Amino acid sequence: MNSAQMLLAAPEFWLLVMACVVMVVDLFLGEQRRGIIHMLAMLTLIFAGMITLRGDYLADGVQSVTAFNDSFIRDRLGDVLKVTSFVILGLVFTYSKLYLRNFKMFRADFYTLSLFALLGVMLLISANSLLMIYLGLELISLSVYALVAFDRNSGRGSESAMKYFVLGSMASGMLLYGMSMIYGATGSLVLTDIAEAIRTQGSGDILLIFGLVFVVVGIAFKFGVVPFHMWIPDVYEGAPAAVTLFISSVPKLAAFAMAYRFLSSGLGDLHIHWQGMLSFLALFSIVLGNLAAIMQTNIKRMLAYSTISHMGFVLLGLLPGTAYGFGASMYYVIVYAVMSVASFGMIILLSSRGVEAERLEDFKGLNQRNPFYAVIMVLVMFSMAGAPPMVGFWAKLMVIKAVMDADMMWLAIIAVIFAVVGAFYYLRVIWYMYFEEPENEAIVTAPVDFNAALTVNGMMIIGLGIFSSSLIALCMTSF
Amino acid sequence: MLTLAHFLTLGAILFSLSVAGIFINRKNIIVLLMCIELMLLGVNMNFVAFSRFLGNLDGQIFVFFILTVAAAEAAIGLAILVVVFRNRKTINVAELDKLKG
Amino acid sequence: MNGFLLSTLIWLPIVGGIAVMLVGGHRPAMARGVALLVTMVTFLWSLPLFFSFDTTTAVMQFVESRPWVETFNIRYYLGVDGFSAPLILLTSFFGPLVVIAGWRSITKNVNQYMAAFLVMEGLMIGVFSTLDGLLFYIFFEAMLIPMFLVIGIWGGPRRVYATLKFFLYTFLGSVFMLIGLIYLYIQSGSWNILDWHTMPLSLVAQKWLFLGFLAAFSVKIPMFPVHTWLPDAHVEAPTGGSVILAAIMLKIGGYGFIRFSLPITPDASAVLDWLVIALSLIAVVYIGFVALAQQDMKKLIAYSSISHMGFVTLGLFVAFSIYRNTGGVAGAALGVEGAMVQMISHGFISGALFLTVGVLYDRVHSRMIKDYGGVANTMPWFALFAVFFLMANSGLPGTSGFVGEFMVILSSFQANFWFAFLAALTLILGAAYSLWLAKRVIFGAVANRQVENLQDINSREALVLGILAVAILFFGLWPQPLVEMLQVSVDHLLQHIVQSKVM
Amino acid sequence: MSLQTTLLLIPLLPLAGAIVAGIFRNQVGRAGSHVVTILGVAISFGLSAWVLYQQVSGTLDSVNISVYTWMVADGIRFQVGFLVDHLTTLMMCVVTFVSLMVHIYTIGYMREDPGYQRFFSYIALFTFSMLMLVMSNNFLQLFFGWEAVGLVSYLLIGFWFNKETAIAANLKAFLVNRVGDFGFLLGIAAVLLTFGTLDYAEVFGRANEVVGQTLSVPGGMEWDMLTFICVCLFIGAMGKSAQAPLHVWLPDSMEGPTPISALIHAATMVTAGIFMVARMSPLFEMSDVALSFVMLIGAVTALSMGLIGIVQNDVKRVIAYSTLSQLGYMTVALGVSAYSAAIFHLMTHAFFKALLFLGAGSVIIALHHQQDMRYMGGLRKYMPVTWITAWVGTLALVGFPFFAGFYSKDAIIEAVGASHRWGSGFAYFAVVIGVLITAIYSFRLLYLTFHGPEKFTVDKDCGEHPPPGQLAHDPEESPLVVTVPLVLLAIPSVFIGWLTIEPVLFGGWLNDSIVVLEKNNVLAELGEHFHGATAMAQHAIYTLPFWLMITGLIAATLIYLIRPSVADAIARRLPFLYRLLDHKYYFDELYLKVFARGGVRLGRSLWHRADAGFIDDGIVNGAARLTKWLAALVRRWQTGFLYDYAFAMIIGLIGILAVWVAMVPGL
Repeated sequence: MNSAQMLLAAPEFWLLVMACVVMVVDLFLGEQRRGIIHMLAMLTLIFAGMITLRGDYLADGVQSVTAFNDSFIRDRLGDVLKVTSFVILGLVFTYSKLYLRNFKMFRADFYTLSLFALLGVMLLISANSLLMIYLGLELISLSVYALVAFDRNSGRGSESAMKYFVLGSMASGMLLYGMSMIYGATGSLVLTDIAEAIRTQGSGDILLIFGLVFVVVGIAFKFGVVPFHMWIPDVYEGAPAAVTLFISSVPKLAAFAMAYRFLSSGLGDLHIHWQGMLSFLALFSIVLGNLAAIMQTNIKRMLAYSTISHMGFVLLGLLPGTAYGFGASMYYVIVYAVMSVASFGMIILLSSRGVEAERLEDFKGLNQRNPFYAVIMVLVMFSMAGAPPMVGFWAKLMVIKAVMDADMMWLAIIAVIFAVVGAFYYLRVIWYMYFEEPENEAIVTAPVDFNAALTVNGMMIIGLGIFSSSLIALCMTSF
Repeated sequence: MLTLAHFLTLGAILFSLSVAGIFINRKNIIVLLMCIELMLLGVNMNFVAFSRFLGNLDGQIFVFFILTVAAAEAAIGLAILVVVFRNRKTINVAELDKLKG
Repeated sequence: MNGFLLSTLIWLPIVGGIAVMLVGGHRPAMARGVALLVTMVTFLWSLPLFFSFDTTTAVMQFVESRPWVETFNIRYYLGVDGFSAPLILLTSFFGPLVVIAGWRSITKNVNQYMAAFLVMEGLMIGVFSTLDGLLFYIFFEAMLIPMFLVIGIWGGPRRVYATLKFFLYTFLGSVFMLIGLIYLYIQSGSWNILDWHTMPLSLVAQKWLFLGFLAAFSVKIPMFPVHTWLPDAHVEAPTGGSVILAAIMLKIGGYGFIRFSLPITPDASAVLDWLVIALSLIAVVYIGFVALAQQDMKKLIAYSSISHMGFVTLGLFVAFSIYRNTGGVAGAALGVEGAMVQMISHGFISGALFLTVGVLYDRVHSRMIKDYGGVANTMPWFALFAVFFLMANSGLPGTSGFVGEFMVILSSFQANFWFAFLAALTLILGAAYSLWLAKRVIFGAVANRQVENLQDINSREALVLGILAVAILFFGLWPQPLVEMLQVSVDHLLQHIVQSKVM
Repeated sequence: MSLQTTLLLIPLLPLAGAIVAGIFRNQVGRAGSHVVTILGVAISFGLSAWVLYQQVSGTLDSVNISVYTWMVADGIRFQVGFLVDHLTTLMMCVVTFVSLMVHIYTIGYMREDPGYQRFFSYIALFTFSMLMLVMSNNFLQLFFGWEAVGLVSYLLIGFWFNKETAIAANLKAFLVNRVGDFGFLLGIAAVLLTFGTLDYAEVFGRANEVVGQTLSVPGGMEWDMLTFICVCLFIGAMGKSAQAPLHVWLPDSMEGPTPISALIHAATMVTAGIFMVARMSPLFEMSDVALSFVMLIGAVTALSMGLIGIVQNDVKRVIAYSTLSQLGYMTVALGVSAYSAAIFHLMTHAFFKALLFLGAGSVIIALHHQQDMRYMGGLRKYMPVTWITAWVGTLALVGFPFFAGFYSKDAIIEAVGASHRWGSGFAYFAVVIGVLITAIYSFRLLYLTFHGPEKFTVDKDCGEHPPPGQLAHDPEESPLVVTVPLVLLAIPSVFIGWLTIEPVLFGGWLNDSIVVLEKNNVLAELGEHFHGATAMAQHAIYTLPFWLMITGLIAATLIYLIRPSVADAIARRLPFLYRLLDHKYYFDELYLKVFARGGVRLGRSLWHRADAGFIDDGIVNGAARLTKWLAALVRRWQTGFLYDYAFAMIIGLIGILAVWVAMVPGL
């Protein structure tokens, strides 16, 4: 192990150090000065971003560099996803601060656990071996289990944490089981070697297929697609809004990275098999997610089902197994993360002291209470529904094209039909905000940094839709 | 002579037992945690067996990691269990149904 | 200046809309003023489309083209021909009218109302001026958003149902078109509509594409049997919303047929023309009868719109029958031009009718026919306008309502006697529902106290209605300027669609 | 002043008057409105007369000019232009003259009406529209004028829009006319298809080239193109000229003020159909089938409508049915190719029927808007001028020798008699019997109104709205503005026939407009026996129609003047016939039930069942309900139990395993 390799992983190291620092610093801070923790966490993200963006490892023509016995890979894709994670997490922290303050939960644990989870995300993004994937995944999962139960006095929180924990552990058990099969079939843990082995020995091995099925299940659970989605609604609803905000955004990026690394770098030659599996998972997710969301009255739960359907759309992009498809998928997942933080940010905004604004009714008459926030929410909702010119439209457009590239016209048609079904519940939020009288006349306000973040977030949703070419190009050139 | 197939079968049995345990057990959360550990053991069995028969140490290293992570996982699992019990005064799986629909 | 003309027309109202929004809800007068100013400037700015328009060529004019999303070869590509230029002018013409119409009747969130209309105006102009398939779709869909809000916020009691229905219906139709557009992109590697026009396609592919386009445009226009969103939307929408919906949004469906269905899938259009024609004729006759039974003025006008738009689709698709009968396209141009004239004219007339209903609604707050009677006694000037517009609606020669119908009937007679026979029934049905409405609302003895206390239209209302009346009369007495704009483009289209694109 | 300007001014002056009186009604005031409109129409009449004079004197040929291009579409030039030949000039003069008379008369008739300016605006607008119709040189403008006069008729019938009957009548009038226009428009479309142009000159010029062309109608039919065109165009004429069975609107149109009954519903607009067929004679001549159709429709109308006139009690309705019957005469004349005779009768009829209507109006004013003849009688001593002019009009109507109506009607009867067209026997019977009937209802009207006992009482204190038959003061003769037009109309009612029969019918005055094939030319046959107008009148006593007319006169005198009880007795004896006539052959009931109510009921049922029921509630909302039901179903799967969640995952796992392991080859 030389210093060059260490440098490749510099962002991860920085984050590890800082997570520990945050943990320790908290010991010396009184209740009033907790703000410092927030500042520290934000600085961590900013510096992590700067370190990641140096990108001087990429010499001419070099696409990627590995380290730590090929377990760790540094490439453009990883950098993009990581930087996106930092940005998203920055928004998450900004939004969460208000929530944590309001709910008297402003403790450093939130930041520490989130940063550790982010570390897991980064490892997963950069993983090039089964072991690294597992470690990254578990680092995320363990942190998030704890985060879900962050509100120690909440019965719902602890219940959902328990459910998440059991199901999550089971899913990682299955993933591991699949990994063991793949290891057995190919004799290696390194994804590139696995790919090489499959290429030489062919893809007909039953062990490999078994392994693939289990791996796909593991990935599907991470995404939360049907029928491995059951945890999502309960966790989204049970966890504190700040935590849901986190769960719904950054880990999805990791899930995409994991899917890409596994399915393309490792098991690319099994494309014909996993394409079929994923197409059904995607189909079920889109259909069931959109249907179930219609009946929800709890907006967090509704967004959970919406997430399920969005993840179905992300899977659509993976189907053709081409660089274009992965690019589309990645674009979708990034866009989803942006929209998702904005929507949960709105929930946090509307939550008053000690009561989460999780009922749809809480959004009633928002336009009268504060038109600016209502506009932001309109942008978010239309974007989620996939209406142009919002960025969500481009995401849908790209994955639908990917499906059509894969010659699955039927799936494309079903997907768009259910996108329309899904539009209903997004529209319902707008309906409540604009067409109904408010239940609660209290003026909605938020701190400056919150407002700034929300504005930026909203501008991203419309701005990236109108000036869409840069982000699309970024995603496309990552593969 | 024990072949790879024997070990794999054992792993599969362990795995299936644990999976079955997770959804057949409707009483106690502790049993769920045990099932999860059992599942990891089944996986470990696979890894070690493959490692042995492939003559490649990577699998055994992986097992060490799994064991370590399993320990952490168990710790968190138990911590959550405590929280659940504190809030709900029960660790009955069938009573964890406040969140649904 | 011409280099940015279309862009300016699109973005000026949108930026103006955002500006109006930022004015804030507490300064309604300023919001109105800014909105009026912006729409007036937009209208004036659009006039070169008429005066500098070259009527001797079918190639696109006022072209702007620059790359937008290079990854997909999507371009910001604008241009107009004889089909789109009149529709853009129609749109910008209605901008100030709608603002004036909502001057007093909208009191809640004035800035948002005006902003929604301005943004919508920009987007609609975008729809008509873009030549990039995806950009078209974006404008086509984005337009729904302000309309959704307009109906939902300022609408009547069942506004939520109506606006959701409006949005979802249209959205559902248009996603099929989106799939078609993506397919075309995959096949051609380009989003350029003009490239798609010349691209060879198999008959099977064309049929699917045709059905995809049909799904989108038949909902928009709307055609039987996917028309049921329209009466609800119209009834619940505020006056301005109804006006824009009827005057311009419906035209986007017809424009879509002209820009997409006919030239991109000519062979499929030729094979499936019976479907469109049958639905059009059903629209004319069946919807005519349904309109007769309406009790709600706005609903009646909405149904009448559906019936009139049947002429548009009929006129566009009789060309194939004529070609089959005679081997030439003589007489077909009359149908296509008639369809276009009908669209423009219906824009004026339906807009005017919704404005007249709006005038009554502002005073009595009812749209039900039975709440009126003898309005002419208390509002003579209003009655003059209303009867004139209703007459125009029933296709009286000398008004623009006659021209399009006349041309389409003439053309469809060349295709098939029965087409013309059924289409001409509108002469009777259209007069029946229009004039029966006049009888029950305008004429008769004063029906109740509310009618007795009605005030005649004020100068603001008279201005709006008067401008529309002049426009209707003008194009009725002299449609030549409009037809002249169309002529070359129509000929070009017809030459194009009778040539098979099958490889 | 160039010819083009002159011709433009003729229609545009009334239009200008209409606009001034209508839009600036408050600025110009009551007097201003009638001054401008009368001025406009008067100049228009003067110019028309000048054109006529020039044509009579031979300094002016028929003129065909284009005013502007309406549009050029698909290579077809649609124009607005004037074709001023002898036929047109004749019509122009009739229209502007009658219109002028009516304008003047209106000053008196509408004196107290609050809608004074509006009325003048409308009738001036009507004059414009009618002139556009008759002066047109193409089908498009013809249709424009056609519909425009319909519009004004609609507005004028419903002039008193507070009267429920009036606004029902105007709706009915417009819709029935639209039924005719429906055919008319199809006819125009067929013309365009056949000739590729809508210009009269070109169409007529090529009419004989298209003989034998057929129209393929899907459904396996081949129709003769010219017959189709002619029948379709004639359907339009049936609507406008109120031929059975599209006649139902005309009697109801009497709800409008009397001046317009005279102008529109007697003298001019309703004769537009006659004019149109005459104008289209080059086409109609090519189709014997169409001409037979025209003739039979006319014959039926002439006979049946006259019969109804006998039993009506409303003075205006009697005249209206008389108009229907006379229009039937004109139509019959068209059908036997005696176009000139039809136009001739049109002209004479315009004068004497306008006169009769205005006379009736004068009576109505005197009796304070009482129109029921059962409350009249004995008015001759109160209103001598009206009485005398009414007699003139009646004599003209029944065809008393030397009066205008005699010449025109007799020419028609003779022409029908001379015709060999299929069905002309029936037509001849109808027109001859019609003479008797005409005489009966005409003299009945005269007697009941002006002669016999007074059936009204004068009561000074009967209040603002007296019951029928009561008046606050004695009836008085109408003012000069009313009586002068009566007199001015009475003069041509007497002399115009005697003066013009020779040039119009036999002198070839209309030869530049009307084409008659040699084999159809019945008028030429008559012309051989024509030895001057005076001789013709003298010869009348040797003809059947004259004696039928005298029979009618005697019968009417006996029944209505001498023994009024006879009428009731006859009605009692023939209850079926009486009821049939009283209900006007039940046409109204039938139409109301089948078309009006039926249409609305059909619409309602389509709306409720198909539109709102099936499509909207069934499919659209049904899809929403289905989605909701599915959503509820799906939602129930999320039970909240951990083991169910785990179970779902395992099912998913096993499902994928099962499918894919089964798919792998070699297993």
